[in-house]
Amino acid sequence: MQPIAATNDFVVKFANVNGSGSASANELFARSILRMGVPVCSRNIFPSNIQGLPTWYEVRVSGEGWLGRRGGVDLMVAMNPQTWDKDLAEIESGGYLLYDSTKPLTSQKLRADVNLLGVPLTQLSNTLEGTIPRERQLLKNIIYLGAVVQLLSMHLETVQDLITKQFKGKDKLIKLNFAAMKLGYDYAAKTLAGKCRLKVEKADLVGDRIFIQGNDAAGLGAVYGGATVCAWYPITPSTSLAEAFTAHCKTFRVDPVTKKNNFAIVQAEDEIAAIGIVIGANWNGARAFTATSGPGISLMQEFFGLAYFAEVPAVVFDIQRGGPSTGMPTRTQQSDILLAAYASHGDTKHVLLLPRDPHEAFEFAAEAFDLAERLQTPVFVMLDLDIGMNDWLCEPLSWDDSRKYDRGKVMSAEELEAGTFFGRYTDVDGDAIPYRTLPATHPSKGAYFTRGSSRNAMAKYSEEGADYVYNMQRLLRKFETAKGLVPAPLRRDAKEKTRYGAIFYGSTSPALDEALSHLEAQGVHLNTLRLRAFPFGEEVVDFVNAHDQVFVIEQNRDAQMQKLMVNECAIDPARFISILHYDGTPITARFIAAAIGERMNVSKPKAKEAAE
Amino acid sequence: MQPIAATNDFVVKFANVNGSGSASANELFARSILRMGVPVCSRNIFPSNIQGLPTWYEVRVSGEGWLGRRGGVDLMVAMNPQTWDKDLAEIESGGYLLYDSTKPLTSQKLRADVNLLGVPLTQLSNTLEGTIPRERQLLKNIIYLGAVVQLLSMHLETVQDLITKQFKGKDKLIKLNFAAMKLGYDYAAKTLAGKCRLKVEKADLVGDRIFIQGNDAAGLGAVYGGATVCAWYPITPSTSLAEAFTAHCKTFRVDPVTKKNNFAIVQAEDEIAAIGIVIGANWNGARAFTATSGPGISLMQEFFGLAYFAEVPAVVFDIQRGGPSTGMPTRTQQSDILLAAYASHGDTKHVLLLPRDPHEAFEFAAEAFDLAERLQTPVFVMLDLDIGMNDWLCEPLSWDDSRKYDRGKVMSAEELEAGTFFGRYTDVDGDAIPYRTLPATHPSKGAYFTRGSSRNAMAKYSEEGADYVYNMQRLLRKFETAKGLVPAPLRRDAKEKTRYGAIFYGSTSPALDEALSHLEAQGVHLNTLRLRAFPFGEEVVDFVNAHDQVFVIEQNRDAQMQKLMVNECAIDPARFISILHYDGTPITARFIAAAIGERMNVSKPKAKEAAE
Amino acid sequence: MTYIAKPKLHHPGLKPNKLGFTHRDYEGSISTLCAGCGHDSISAALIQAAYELDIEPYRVAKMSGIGCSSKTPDYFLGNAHGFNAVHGRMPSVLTGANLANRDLIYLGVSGDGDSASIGLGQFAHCVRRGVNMVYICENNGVYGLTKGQFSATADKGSKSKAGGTNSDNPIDLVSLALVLGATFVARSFSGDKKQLVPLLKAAIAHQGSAVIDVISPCVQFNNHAGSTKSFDFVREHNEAVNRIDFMVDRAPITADYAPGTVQVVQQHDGTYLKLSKLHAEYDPTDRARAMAYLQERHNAGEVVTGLLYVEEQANDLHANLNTVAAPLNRLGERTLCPGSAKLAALNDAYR
Amino acid sequence: MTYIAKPKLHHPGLKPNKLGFTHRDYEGSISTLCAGCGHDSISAALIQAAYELDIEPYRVAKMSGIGCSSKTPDYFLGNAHGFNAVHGRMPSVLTGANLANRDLIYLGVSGDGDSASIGLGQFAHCVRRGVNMVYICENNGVYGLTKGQFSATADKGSKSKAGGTNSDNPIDLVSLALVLGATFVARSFSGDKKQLVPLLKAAIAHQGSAVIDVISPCVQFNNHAGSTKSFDFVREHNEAVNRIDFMVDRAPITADYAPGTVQVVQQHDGTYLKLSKLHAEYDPTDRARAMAYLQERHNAGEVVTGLLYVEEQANDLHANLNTVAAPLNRLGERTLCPGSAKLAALNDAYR
Ligand SMILES: Cc1ncc(C[n+]2csc(CCOP(=O)(O)OP(=O)(O)O)c2C)c(N)n1
Ligand SMILES: Cc1ncc(C[n+]2csc(CCOP(=O)(O)OP(=O)(O)O)c2C)c(N)n1
Ligand code: SF4
Ligand code: SF4
Ligand SMILES: [Mg+2]
Ligand SMILES: [Mg+2]
Repeated sequence: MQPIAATNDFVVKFANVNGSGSASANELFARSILRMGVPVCSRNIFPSNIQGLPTWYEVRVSGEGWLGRRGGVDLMVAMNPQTWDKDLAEIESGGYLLYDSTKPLTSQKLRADVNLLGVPLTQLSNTLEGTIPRERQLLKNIIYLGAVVQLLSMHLETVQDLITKQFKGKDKLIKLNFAAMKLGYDYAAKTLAGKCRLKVEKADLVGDRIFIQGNDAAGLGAVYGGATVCAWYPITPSTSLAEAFTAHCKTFRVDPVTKKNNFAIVQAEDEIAAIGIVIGANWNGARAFTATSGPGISLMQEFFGLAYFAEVPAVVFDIQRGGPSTGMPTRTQQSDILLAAYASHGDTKHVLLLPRDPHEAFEFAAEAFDLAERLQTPVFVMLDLDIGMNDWLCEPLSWDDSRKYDRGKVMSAEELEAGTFFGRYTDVDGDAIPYRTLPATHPSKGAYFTRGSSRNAMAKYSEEGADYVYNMQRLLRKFETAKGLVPAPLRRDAKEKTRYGAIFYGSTSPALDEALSHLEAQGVHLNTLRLRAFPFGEEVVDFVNAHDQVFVIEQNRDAQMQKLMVNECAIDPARFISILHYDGTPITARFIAAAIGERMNVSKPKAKEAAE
Repeated sequence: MQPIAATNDFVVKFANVNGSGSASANELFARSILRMGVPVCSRNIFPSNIQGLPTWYEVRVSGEGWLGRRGGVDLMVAMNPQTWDKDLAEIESGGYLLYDSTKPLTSQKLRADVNLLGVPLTQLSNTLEGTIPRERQLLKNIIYLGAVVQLLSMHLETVQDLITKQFKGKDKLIKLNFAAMKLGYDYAAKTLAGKCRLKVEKADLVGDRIFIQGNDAAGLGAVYGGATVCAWYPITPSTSLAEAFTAHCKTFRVDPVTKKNNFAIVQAEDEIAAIGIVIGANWNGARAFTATSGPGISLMQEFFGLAYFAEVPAVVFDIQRGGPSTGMPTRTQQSDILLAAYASHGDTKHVLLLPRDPHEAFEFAAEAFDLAERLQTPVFVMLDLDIGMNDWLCEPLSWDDSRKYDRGKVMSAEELEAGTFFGRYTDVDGDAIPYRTLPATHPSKGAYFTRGSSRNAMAKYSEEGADYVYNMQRLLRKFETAKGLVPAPLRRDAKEKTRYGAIFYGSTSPALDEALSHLEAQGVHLNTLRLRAFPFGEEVVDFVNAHDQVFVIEQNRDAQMQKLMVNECAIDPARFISILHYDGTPITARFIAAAIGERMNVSKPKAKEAAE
Repeated sequence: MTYIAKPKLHHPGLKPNKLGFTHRDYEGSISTLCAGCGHDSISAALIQAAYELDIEPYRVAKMSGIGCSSKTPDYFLGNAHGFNAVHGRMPSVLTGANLANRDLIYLGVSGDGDSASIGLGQFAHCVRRGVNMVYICENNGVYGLTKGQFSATADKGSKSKAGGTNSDNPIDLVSLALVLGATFVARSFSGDKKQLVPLLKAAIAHQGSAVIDVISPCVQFNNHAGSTKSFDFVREHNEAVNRIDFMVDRAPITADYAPGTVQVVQQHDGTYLKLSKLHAEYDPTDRARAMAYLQERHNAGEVVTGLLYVEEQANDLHANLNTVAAPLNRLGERTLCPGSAKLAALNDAYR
Repeated sequence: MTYIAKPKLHHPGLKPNKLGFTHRDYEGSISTLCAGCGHDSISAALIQAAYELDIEPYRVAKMSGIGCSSKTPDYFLGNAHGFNAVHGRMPSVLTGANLANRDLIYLGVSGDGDSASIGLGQFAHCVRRGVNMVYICENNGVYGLTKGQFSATADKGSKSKAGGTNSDNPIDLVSLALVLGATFVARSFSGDKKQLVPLLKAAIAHQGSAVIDVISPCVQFNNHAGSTKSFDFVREHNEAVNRIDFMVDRAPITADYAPGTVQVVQQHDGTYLKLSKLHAEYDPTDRARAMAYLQERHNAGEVVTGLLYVEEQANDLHANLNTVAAPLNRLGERTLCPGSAKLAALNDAYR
């Protein structure tokens, strides 16, 4: 069996135990490769637990620049005995397994077509002087990193630079880490020379791109978008968004003179209180948001209905995870689409934004506040765990300083004083968006009573059917207006003319890009439309009409986005073929290519992953 | 202008102020007509307020037996100055207006084509000896009742019998009411003779039917269905269901010997606690339910997801009212369909039952508990304010004593003791329904841990994609099984062959029946399918395929049931035409006939009511 | 631009306050509550308190939940914005509003069902955060708007109009507020305007979480014999521990009062409250003893009213969050948006 | 049919209890919590208590919410059913389970975030209804499972591992339970098994709402200096008011003890608790004074532990609801369904 030989195109997976401090060593590995100018994408697969359970870190090295998960593993660093069998099974035929050879392999399963790379990590770590057991435990991670760096012919210096940067000032730590690195590196050089044919070769393929997590970027986007109030309740995978907002506020929003905060962040007692605070703050003219995940979206339902019906702005980040119920808290999915789009009882529709990566997460985060205030309604930014909690290689963040916040239709004291007509729910401009006033704007004009019960155009309580219907129909027209304001879907046509199309959104994007090229290589051509928001504009209908069959690729069980398109665009479901991936792991190019290929009768082994 | 002349076919509407005690007098009127063997349907239109705001009671007298609202009013009893203009406007040309003529009409609007029937109610009431003002206020209602009874040539005795029955034992009250009745009756006889050409004529058209509210019937159904635990939180229009259950339990469920209760009813602190109690009780083997309305359904979302995913039975009555948010708490709508069907985050689907009237409310209430335990999932009984809080004339309630409760797949101690295999989430029978055990069934076998997070078939916590997918796909198959268990839709074909169909459900039924006959009279023929449950069986697809165009008649803005059919049956939306009525008043035959007629180009004035 | 509201022209009869507003400038639309409902008296007391404090009517935000009580903000201060949120969730909406603009006066009006049943959690957390507000619970022991079911404040053994008896332990919002660290806690009675108005004024002056539990009988569903929230019952069992005589900006001279009969408390905003002690031993600055006292008197069947606790140096949520003095909703783009240069620098950190 | 569980065969070493069960029969699956987590000690104490009380392991229902603490029911009493509900909602699920079958022992295991933050409302209402249960809050002052944010029980001024300071008032579940009418209230420390086990036994014997707040340090996120929930802090500030020496079925003779050093309390189920007083003046049957005492000592920086309050004649929810003695989940069709004849009669009433 030929050992796999590959340069700048392979997958390394680290199998660890959580709480063992492997994270920083693994991330160091990924960043070092980026420093060498080679694109990587990394994914952290962690348990809903704090210490002692399996965790994996998967790094895909791709000179071609593919950033989605590929599937399969070429080099497995197996540091977790609990998952040995599973990890072994995942390795590609001809792949490599690096393990701690301090104790001889006895009971463990092995595979003839997998090349063993033994490194006596424990033994080596014991040679590190002046260290306590806990430290040696941690340094083991650096030792295997050293070995891997050597095996993949990476630059030791690059890694060392990063270490120096990371522990700036802590010289003792730096020395210790260097020593550990060297132990692994030298051992590999001495005893495993030539055993591994995977190689990282310096290149210039990364450009000015940045390596950032979606939640971090979105939190920063909220700062740039002018959010001043954040109310949240901890829940994986959304917690890091609120924490990022907090950190960025401390950097950018503390008054240099008074040292006072130009922001207010409240960790609420639960999600219901969080959204209540957000609605109260927006009602009172502050840009406010919350970040949560599925369970929070369920709990906030009643408040979403209030904001929709009373027309109060609100921004909600939904970092989707595996549902239903507590589900898979540390796995990714796109399964809150329908609940968010039709949130709350009664007839409602809500605006959704669908960023494809951290770069768009930043942009849409800022954009969301303009939309919420312009439309006076909740706006959901639909992220997921894959974008939110993994470092993605993406375009640098940018901001146009000439850009002004759109605060929407808010009546000023001057206008009121001048006697400009004000009827809170009156459609003055024909776009179905009414004017609002903020509390205490004017002593005697513009005050009104906000309520979730039926009212007339002047905001007076009313049980008249006609008044109710007026507002409900205006809300529908307002949603029509929204179509012209939200980010339009992006169409990309195949090299060759085709009758087949594919629609996708969010974190599926990188895997899909790659899948397309695989399919193209097999002569399968697809035009694509990437959805970026709901409500859908005409582009969706046009795209579907322009093709006989349209694949809809989603990371949920029930084809939720497809249902939404059918419902809202009156499209014949027969036009759609759903490609669904929902086992909680990020969708892969292999899966998409196989699933589409299969349906287009391209012979290709079906991917392992679970799906319909 | 000819005064309207009609026998056993007209609409009387009483316009009152709430808290003025008119309710019992008005109901007396309706029941008296039933006693005369003439069918009536009545609807109570009341405000979200306790005292001083407008309230109406509309009685339709229909010898033909139409039980839906007709629309329009032939005789208006205008007891509320606040709404005089609105009430006047609603009267059919040639109709009648009965008012308190104690003071002469001065400022009030009038209509040339409306016949005035003045009765000096206040003045007459002052002639009642030995009464205090508050009593006289109440007796005014009886006085106008007396007048109406005379004007419609009804039997005074019939009404008197009912009064005697109602105040059994309270002779003074009976005498007082008789006196008041007589005042109105005699005044009308003397001064309004021949002025009114509306007439109730004794007949035998009621049969053994009963006059009952849907909430009352459903509460009774829960008693018959074996519910032992009820947890609820007050909310209009569901409150009377829990109160009815309480009342019927006190009649039927108190142990004659020990005087202890064979039931437990908890008024919870909110809807979240209510559904939590219901889930806990069902988990522990008691049949438990809650009753709520839209806002409660929103709040219960998270728990619905838990029950779906952990597979715990639960019965939920949703008495739908006007949404979104607080909306129109005292108006009717069918607008929680989508939220209930797809309740909670993640991929979920839930069973809905759709009773057409109180009779079916009773049946489906009992049925719901069998389905919930058989399918181990929440079952929603979707009532609405119209069915729930209005007295409907419907078939008597019946129960087959040979019927046995279906407690579903619950393993006994004996089975466990005998070593029968038990794997909580294993599909043993191929119907995707697993077996469950109740706590403390067996000392050492059958215990398991129930959770909302992912698990394997043996109920052990698992973050394995394959385990998760196994359960999610099984849940889909379980939903397929449900299709064979829920009440099937009922098809009724038109006299003549037709390419047009109509689909409807719930409280729309009586109005639709009547609309069909109107349309038929105009040569428009429609086959109909009445949905009785979700998930939908093949019948729905077959029905749609059998017709070119299918009207879907709903009482919501967004055609929610139509969306559900399109989604779940992959039907081309183009096959459907939605007929939507959502101003909060019950849909009328006139509205349906006009809306359908219009689309079939039958010339007919469009109904006043709001719709799309 | 800030205004001093211009008083409208009025009948000569109406006496204007310092700002030139008359009583009428503090009114709202006409109440739709039942004739005689305790809640209407509380609205009247609020109007009186605002008038006497010379508040600019529009610089108030009226927040409420759902219920008859929660409808009342529509019936006072018609020139102020109001927000009738969802059931039991007013505290969070008020908190958000307060965060957005610290300069307004926040009146949170709620009912016992709204606050003690569905809203208990939000009530508790809003109070423990020290949100600067006056939280008024119009407490009638029942759900008025849904026709008279027991609420969580109904006393054990209390009878419903329908004849049922309440078997759950009551939730005493005053004790709860004390446990949760509220810095101003009082109880009053809708029927005692002389006590209620000064309490409301002191609460509005208080710069922190002020909680006032006002027993407010429901004439429709809970004013019968056997109810512990009826007018008669409260009148008979009302035990006021003190009475606020007046509130001034300078320390009043108390020398001329018999020792132990008067207590002077200074609030954070500098105002002084002069309290006449009705129970010599009661000290409204001792939280621990206040709790014990309330428990004991409640067991003795008394309804203790008055200013039950006040912390002289209270802190509010903004102080804890160290927010800027300017209302957050007034901060401009230049303050809020770090701009492109900073972003470019930041990008490097992610390479 | 009811069983007496058959003990398995065991290593001779293991000592069986009255029912012949050994310690091992009360264990569950292996904990996945961090090494040294306080919660694991509580699980151990529960196992010990159940073993010493000779409980049939399977006649217990283990209810919990979400959190590290809420995971623990998986780690004890493996033969009992468990229900890991949703976050903060265990109390309602437990209430429902209890209504369905009054014969089981209900252990409600929760965390401070689960109980005092999102779950405060349900905790309060479950307690005030007198649901017969042992409610255990494994209190570490942080959200462990979400990596160490402050929970609502974190003390004001307490420092987080990240360096932040908590500025909200803490929620003291013990004071809350007292205000809400809990009939058995205790506080303990996961590090003090000698105190905890007897308290758990007494709580299980108690026929009403028993609330035990157990300080249970989070070694991962809240065991540092500056935290008031760390092992060191609690050890240093732990002030036990009493110690349960034993629980017996007959009144113990107390003559031979120095006066004021011993207190005997009889519980509803007949058992007697013998308490050694560590604070002579502390009386665990006086709710009002208990509240004041806790408030004072808390201000003094003490962590008061022990049996803080017990009501000798407690009532539970079933007593209030007057439910039949038989578990509702065992009632058959004949008891539940009135049948067709009654329905026919009823129809007439609707004509
Ligand atoms: C989520 C939700 N549940 C239930 C209701 C129905 N509801 C309206 S008001 C109310 C109780 C009001 O009681 P309280 O707060 O004491 O006010 P009161 O009417 O007594 O003044 C209830 C249960 C609702 N509007 N929303
Ligand atoms: C509705 C909902 N919101 C948030 C979460 C995320 N979450 C899981 S556990 C937890 C807090 C647990 O804290 P605590 O109850 O103190 O338990 P501990 O881990 O400290 O023992 C949170 C916020 C969730 N699971 N569900
Ligand atoms: S029902 Fe009760 S609370 Fe509501 S308005 Fe009437 S009296 Fe007031
Ligand atoms: S994180 Fe804290 S609470 Fe959770 S298991 Fe670890 S030590 Fe225990
Ligand atoms: Mg009330
Ligand atoms: Mg905790």
